[in-house]
Amino acid sequence: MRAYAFRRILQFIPTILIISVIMFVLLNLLPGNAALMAGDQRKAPDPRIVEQLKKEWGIDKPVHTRYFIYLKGLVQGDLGTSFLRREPVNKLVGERIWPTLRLSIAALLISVGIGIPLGFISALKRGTLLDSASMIGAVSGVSLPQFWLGLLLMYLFSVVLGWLPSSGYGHGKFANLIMPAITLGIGYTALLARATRAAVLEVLHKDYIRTARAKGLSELLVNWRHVMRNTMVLVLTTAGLQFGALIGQTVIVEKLFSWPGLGSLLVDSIFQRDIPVTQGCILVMILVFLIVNLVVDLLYSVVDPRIEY
Amino acid sequence: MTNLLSVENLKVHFPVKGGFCGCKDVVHAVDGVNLTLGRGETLGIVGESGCGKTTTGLAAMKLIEKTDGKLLFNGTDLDSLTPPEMRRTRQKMQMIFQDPFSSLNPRMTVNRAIGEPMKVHGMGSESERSDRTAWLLKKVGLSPEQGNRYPHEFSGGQRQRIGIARALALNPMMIIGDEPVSALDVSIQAQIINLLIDIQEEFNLSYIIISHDLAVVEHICDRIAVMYLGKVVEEGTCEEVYANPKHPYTKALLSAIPHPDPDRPRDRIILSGDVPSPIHPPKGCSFHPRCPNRQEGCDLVEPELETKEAGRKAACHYC
Amino acid sequence: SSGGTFVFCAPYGGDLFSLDMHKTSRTQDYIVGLNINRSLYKWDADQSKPVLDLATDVKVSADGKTYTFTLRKNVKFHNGRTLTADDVIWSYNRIAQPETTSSAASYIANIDGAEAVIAGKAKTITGLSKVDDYTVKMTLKHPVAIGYSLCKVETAIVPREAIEGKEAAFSTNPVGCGPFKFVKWVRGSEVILEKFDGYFEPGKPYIDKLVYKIMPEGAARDIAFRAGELDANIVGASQYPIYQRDPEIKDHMIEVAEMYTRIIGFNSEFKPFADKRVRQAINHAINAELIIKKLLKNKAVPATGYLPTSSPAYEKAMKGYEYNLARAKELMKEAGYEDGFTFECIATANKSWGVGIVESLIPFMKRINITIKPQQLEGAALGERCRTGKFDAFIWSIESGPDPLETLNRFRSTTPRSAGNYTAYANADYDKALDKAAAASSEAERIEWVKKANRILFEDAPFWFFNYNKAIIAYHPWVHGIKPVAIEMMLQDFTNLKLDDSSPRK
Amino acid sequence: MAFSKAALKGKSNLIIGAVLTALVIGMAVFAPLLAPYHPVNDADLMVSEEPPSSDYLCGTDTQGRDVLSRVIYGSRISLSVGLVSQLINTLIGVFLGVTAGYFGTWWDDLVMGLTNIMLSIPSMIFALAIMALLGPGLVNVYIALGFTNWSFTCRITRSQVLSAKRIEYVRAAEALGYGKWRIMFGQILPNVVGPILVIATLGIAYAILTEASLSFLGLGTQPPTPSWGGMLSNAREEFFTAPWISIYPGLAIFVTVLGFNLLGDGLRDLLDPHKL
Amino acid sequence: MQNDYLLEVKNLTTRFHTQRGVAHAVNGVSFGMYPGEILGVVGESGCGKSVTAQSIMRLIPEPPGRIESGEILYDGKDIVSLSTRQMRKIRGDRISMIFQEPMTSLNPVKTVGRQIGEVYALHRGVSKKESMQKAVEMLEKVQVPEPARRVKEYPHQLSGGMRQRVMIAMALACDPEILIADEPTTALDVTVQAQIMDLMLKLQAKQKTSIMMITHDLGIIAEMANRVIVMYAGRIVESAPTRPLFRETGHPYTKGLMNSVPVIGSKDADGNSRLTEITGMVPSLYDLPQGCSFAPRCPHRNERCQNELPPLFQVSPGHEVRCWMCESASVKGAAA
Ligand SMILES: Nc1ncnc2c1ncn2[C@@H]1O[C@H](COP(=O)(O)OP(=O)(O)OP(=O)(O)O)[C@@H](O)[C@H]1O
Ligand SMILES: Nc1ncnc2c1ncn2[C@@H]1O[C@H](COP(=O)(O)OP(=O)(O)OP(=O)(O)O)[C@@H](O)[C@H]1O
Ligand SMILES: [Mg+2]
Ligand SMILES: [Mg+2]
Ligand code: NI
Repeated sequence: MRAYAFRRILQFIPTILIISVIMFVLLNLLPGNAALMAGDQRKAPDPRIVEQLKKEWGIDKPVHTRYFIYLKGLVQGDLGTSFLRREPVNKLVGERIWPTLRLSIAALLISVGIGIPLGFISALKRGTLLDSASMIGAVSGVSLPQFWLGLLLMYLFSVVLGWLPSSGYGHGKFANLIMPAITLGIGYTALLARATRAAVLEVLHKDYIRTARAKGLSELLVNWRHVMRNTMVLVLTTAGLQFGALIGQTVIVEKLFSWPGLGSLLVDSIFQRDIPVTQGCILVMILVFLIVNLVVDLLYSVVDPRIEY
Repeated sequence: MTNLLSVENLKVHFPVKGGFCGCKDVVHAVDGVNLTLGRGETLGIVGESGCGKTTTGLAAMKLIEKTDGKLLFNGTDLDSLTPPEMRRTRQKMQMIFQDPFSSLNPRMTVNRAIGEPMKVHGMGSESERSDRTAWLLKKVGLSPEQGNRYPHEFSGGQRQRIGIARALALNPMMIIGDEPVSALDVSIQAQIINLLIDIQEEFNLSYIIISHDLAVVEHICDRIAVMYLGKVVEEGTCEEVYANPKHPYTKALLSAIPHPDPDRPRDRIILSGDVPSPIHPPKGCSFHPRCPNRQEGCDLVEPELETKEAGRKAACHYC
Repeated sequence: SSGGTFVFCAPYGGDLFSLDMHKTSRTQDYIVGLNINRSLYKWDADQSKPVLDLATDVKVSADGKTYTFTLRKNVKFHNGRTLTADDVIWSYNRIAQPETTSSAASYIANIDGAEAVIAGKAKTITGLSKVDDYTVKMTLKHPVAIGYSLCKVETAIVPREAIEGKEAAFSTNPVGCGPFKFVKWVRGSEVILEKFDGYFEPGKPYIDKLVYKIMPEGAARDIAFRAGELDANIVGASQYPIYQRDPEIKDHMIEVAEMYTRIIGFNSEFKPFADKRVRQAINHAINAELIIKKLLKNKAVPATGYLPTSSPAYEKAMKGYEYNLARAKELMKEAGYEDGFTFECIATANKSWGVGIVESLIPFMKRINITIKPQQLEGAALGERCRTGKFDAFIWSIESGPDPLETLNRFRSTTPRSAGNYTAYANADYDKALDKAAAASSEAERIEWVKKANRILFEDAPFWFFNYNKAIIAYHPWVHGIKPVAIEMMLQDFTNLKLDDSSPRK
Repeated sequence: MAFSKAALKGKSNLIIGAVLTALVIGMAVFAPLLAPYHPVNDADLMVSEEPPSSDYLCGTDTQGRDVLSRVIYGSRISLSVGLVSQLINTLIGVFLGVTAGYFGTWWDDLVMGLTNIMLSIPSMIFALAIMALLGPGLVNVYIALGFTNWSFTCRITRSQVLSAKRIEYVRAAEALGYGKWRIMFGQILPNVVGPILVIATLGIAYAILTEASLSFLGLGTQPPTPSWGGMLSNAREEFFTAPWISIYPGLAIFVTVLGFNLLGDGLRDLLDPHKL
Repeated sequence: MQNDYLLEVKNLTTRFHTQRGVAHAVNGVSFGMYPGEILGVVGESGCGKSVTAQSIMRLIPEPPGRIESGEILYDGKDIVSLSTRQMRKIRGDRISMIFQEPMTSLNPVKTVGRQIGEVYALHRGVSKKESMQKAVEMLEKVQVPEPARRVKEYPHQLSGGMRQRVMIAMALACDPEILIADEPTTALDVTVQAQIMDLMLKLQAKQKTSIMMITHDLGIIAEMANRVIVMYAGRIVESAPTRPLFRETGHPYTKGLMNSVPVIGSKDADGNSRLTEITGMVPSLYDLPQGCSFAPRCPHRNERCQNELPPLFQVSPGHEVRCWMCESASVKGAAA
């Protein structure tokens, strides 16, 4: 298994390389440039400064030259220097990654904590009102535009009830985490609930469940000992694949809740044409995604002995 | 007269994913099989699950890549044909599959399932084809009106009839049946076996019938080849092989069949262990780990399939 | 007793870039930097003009070209060192160095020898000299009111030892001589400042702690303000009427006409726009006041020309183009565009001067047979297209103060597109008026010439003159001392801010 | 096929989903007949931000346009975004998936490599980059959403084809002398459309939501064309003052996405005989 | 005859209420099992063998299935009316079951040791460790080589025959009185089938467990069963001790079945290999014919067969046949 993990990590390299080329080309094709964004556009741009900055950042050079410079840094683990913030991207991204991870993990925990039991219960009580209600509820969860939901939550919990701070990181206070995590996690919760329900229904049809009943196990024990684990194998597939999407969604949620994570940095830097930062954010997000998927795959072999690496 | 099909030293090895470093294991699914099928003859292939019966059949039809060996069909080397030529040759060699449920495309009506192959091969006009479809359906004991239905509306036995009609549609010379009756109920099985026997006479077909059921094979076949772990271990005419099996495996196999007669003395040879993995077949005679009369040298030297008596071949050092 | 914590917002487009005021050129950064740093002058919001800050006195020579500043003696940097004349000279020199790429370079370009440094031809500015530790002499090329330039936070005086050799660190860990010292910057989230005990104005600032929340999302800001998490908030158009109706807030709003002019620029190379009458017709055809009332909820002042009401060169007598459809049609007919034409207007997603405004023009333009097609772009893309002239028309909010001459210089025929003259406006009379203003010997004369230029610009109508922003800050009742800052409302100096005991953070 | 009462009940998803989507599609098709006003030209600043009344059933927006009419016309954009982008995704995904699954070998490796790369870039971010590159606009939204989200379809199609390939009728077709393309697209594809259809319906829902998110970031469709996402995000500042401007498009998105989700789920249940 | 049945099924009717209609899977089936006997149940696919077995275990999936009526008497109690809790006590302990598919009937994510031990721990209340010891012991009993190592393995690491042995070990762990074996060898190869049959016979001889052996293979019946029940379309059509069934076959369906199975060495001397076939198809359980269900395929049918369902006629002690043709013979039997 260790060899497998190592092999998979090695495979990250070509993936990251290809993505970095795609992204580099895409980003460099964007109209406008960071020099123009250095100041407020309400002021007249100073062409001298614009030219000076372009030279300083090397964006006057041809794309392939720039890419190789970038690649050289990348190989050494250096993501370059932010155009506008004039700081190493490593540092900028490094500061932002934890809030994003915190947010995603909180969202994940909420989803797992709510989605999986919900899916379980509705599968076991399938066909009942509870089942229909929870599934319609779950589908509704994915159907809500995120920022809309976020605003509704903010209004409810901050203005009307005054229970939670409306936005911001709040020095890592738990209260600040709640609403963004819910907003981010609700779609994922719904997804997990549905995936779990489907998986449980599938497992319930398996012959070995009948075997377990034939042994005289109570329903509770059947579910606990035999359904659960096998369900997890199936749920993990969905969970792993969709976690990547979750990381992508932080873009919206972080923006809305002024959350100092990678997502908001990414959006800002795209709009500001701060290519090194954009590139850095994307690569880090992808790396997180790849690692998460690797972990999920390794988890498979833990929950499912049939899979051996 | 030449043989209709001859298979020489057929080998099919499947790579199993070994992964990154490229070191791959192979499944020796078929490992050096020689077979001949005369015109109008029926050859049975029997053996336990996983011994390579299906693979032999598919490779003989060129439906999977073979690793080695030579296939002569009706005098032509199938390897020398271009893909379009090969597709044309397929008209003459047809297949009936084990599972009547999955071998028919659930989205095609019976008429289309039978008619489309003719269209693909450019046989006749639209109306000729539909006439022939109707005629074929009658031949296999279905009514032409049923042609507009979808496979799921038929029972297993009826579907197998449709499969047979489809194979007949192209006027083949040879039909390979891969466990054509195994999935059917006993009472239906008899119907299909009878149908196969009937159409063989009518259309002068050659059959290769693959089965794990020795009784079925005995009923339809002229000759029989017993396979074990990718190899033919015994070959001969049905009468002789059943009456007087030579290879210890054949003996065990025959004795293992439960007989529907409560008074028949039971003298089963119970083999120990399971069929070994075709990834790492045992050295020497592949049957030796389970062989009740294993002797010295069995685990070292691999026996050749050699003629033991006239028309009888077996691969065993001690028989 | 404690002075409490004041929580404010930094609302403009995401995280700060840098707290090194010489290197950044974003308002977002200035909002914070303003309270850390001090310059020679400061903007006096009440009088709407620059006044001395780090200097106690200035002597101007008769030709208006030599300024002699007497510095305060009790100014301490946050690192404890006392500010001297050397710091002033070093700071201005730093701004002038090309590597600094400071946007403030243009503010000091008028000092003798500064141009050479900016162009990289010299190392030090010859026009600056130290008389003694607390006296600086400055000679200028042209006699201008230098206060307008040197009151900006971009021209802050910074301690050399905190910067040299650690430029990068300085931008995230600034040292100034302002009322608040830097504590912490949580990237993307907030900046925390704290009262500087050594501040030169005794007893000030009153508050202990100053927090800026980085909150670009207007709706989120509104919620945070109502929830009491923000002590004050810049008010968006959609919130304005609500706040006006809210009995708790309505008396706690401060308004100012900011020195920003919202315009639609007509590309002079787009054929129909080459005709002055077409441009005037468009100005006549639009009921700007209605748009301001409905879309901006009256959170703007209708434009009566380019220079805003708070500008020293503003003419009260000037009236904007009257909403007069008949006149507009007449002009169109005269110009030969009776049947109209189609043009595309590029815009950002901004609520007050973006694509929404362009949308609202559709029915007005229809009436003079013009089809206007809004095209939404992002800021960077729009900036690029403006600079390269690839547009028919654009809508934007452009700085129009505080120095009216500098403001209007942007539209000289000699100013290239890439330097801000996006419509490529060219009028010899206009240039001449500005030349006269620059050469004027007295302030009054200067203003007269600027007014003239402004009138020419108005008459030529290279723009649709839309409005001047009305900036509003709403604050909670416990906050005292928010000022109407016309140059940019958010540039609030909190030296004099007080919180009373009803503040939840006191 | 094992059917049961529970299966019947499970179909309520499908039915509700189908009804909702049918309603939305009907709304899009008959927009000119249904909408009381023109969504763009009937702007009247004099009646801006009117609350719902008998004249304006859902009120008016800031520009003085009828919200109801804009929601009705907006269905055209939102639906077309969903349908067109998902069509592109499905075409790409299905073509690559079917060929990769059927041919295997190096082509499969290549396609899977590409798919994995696409999967590892969160599609929202890819779409964001493409939209920033192309600028806001309807066609660009089609492109950004249509070329970034096919990897899922591709993977599912491939795995479906891989398992379908093992079913004997494919072998049978080969034995009957069918050509490769005929087998791939004539024999296999019709049998795997089920899961693809499910993914496509869910993808439509996803695309509609993503368009709204892009609008939130100022990268959606071009005004003044009404799109739900655009209406919603434009009105977010009026969320408390004139809630009707954002509530109706929000509801419309919700209902449509819900409809497609339910439809997708229902189809999934319908096509899978073992989910009761 | 004195009733000393260990288990008696009386008039069992089980139906499935599905979308397509009501599947009459089991219709009034009655039979009994003596202690220590092997009762064979044969019939074609879908005739209700498994449903009968699952009804006894009360494992019918509900919904859609339901035991509509009948009694299953075990140990003086009616299983049908037991509480689920009481029923659970019986399952796996007193009555065990093994299934056709050894591949899918074992939980893939648990070691076989745990799965065998689980049932023992459950009914005997022993510790995990003891149950593992029991698992090793049981594996040894079913002749799995190296049981101590095997208990730690997962089902996928075992061959089909091995898995079926594990199933048997699991079923026998608590020394049940009754073992229901639902086609235990159908999925296996002939040589492995022979091994398993051999094993079951040996264990049965030792433990005296009653076995209900469900199969569609007459050969297995002939070799293993003491008594046989032949089912057709949800009904028992014939029941008899093994030898009389094969020698004095009563029901036309049983006869047809025996003739249609190819048997080695039964080819005619002149090489005519046609089999005697039963024409037609099994009737749909959703729409059973009014009279005898076999009537449509029966070569001897008459009008009465089509309209009236024949009862089971006793043709000789312990030999009952559901066919009008046996009506006359039954008088004799009834008198005896
Ligand atoms: N595509 C494949 N890839 C890898 N291994 C294969 C493949 N097809 C068959 N095998 C292996 O080759 C061996 C022979 O398989 P084959 O299907 O020919 O057996 P068989 O005799 O037909 O068995 P059965 O009676 O179960 O149908 C088996 O071990 C099987 O696992
Ligand atoms: N869950 C179910 N839902 C609906 N019908 C069912 C269900 N289970 C069984 N049946 C019906 O009951 C009938 C009897 O099934 P059963 O499984 O007892 O047959 P069997 O004799 O065991 O056949 P086989 O030899 O194929 O195992 C079948 O025709 C089937 O249609
Ligand atoms: Mg096979
Ligand atoms: Mg069964
Ligand atoms: Ni079914």
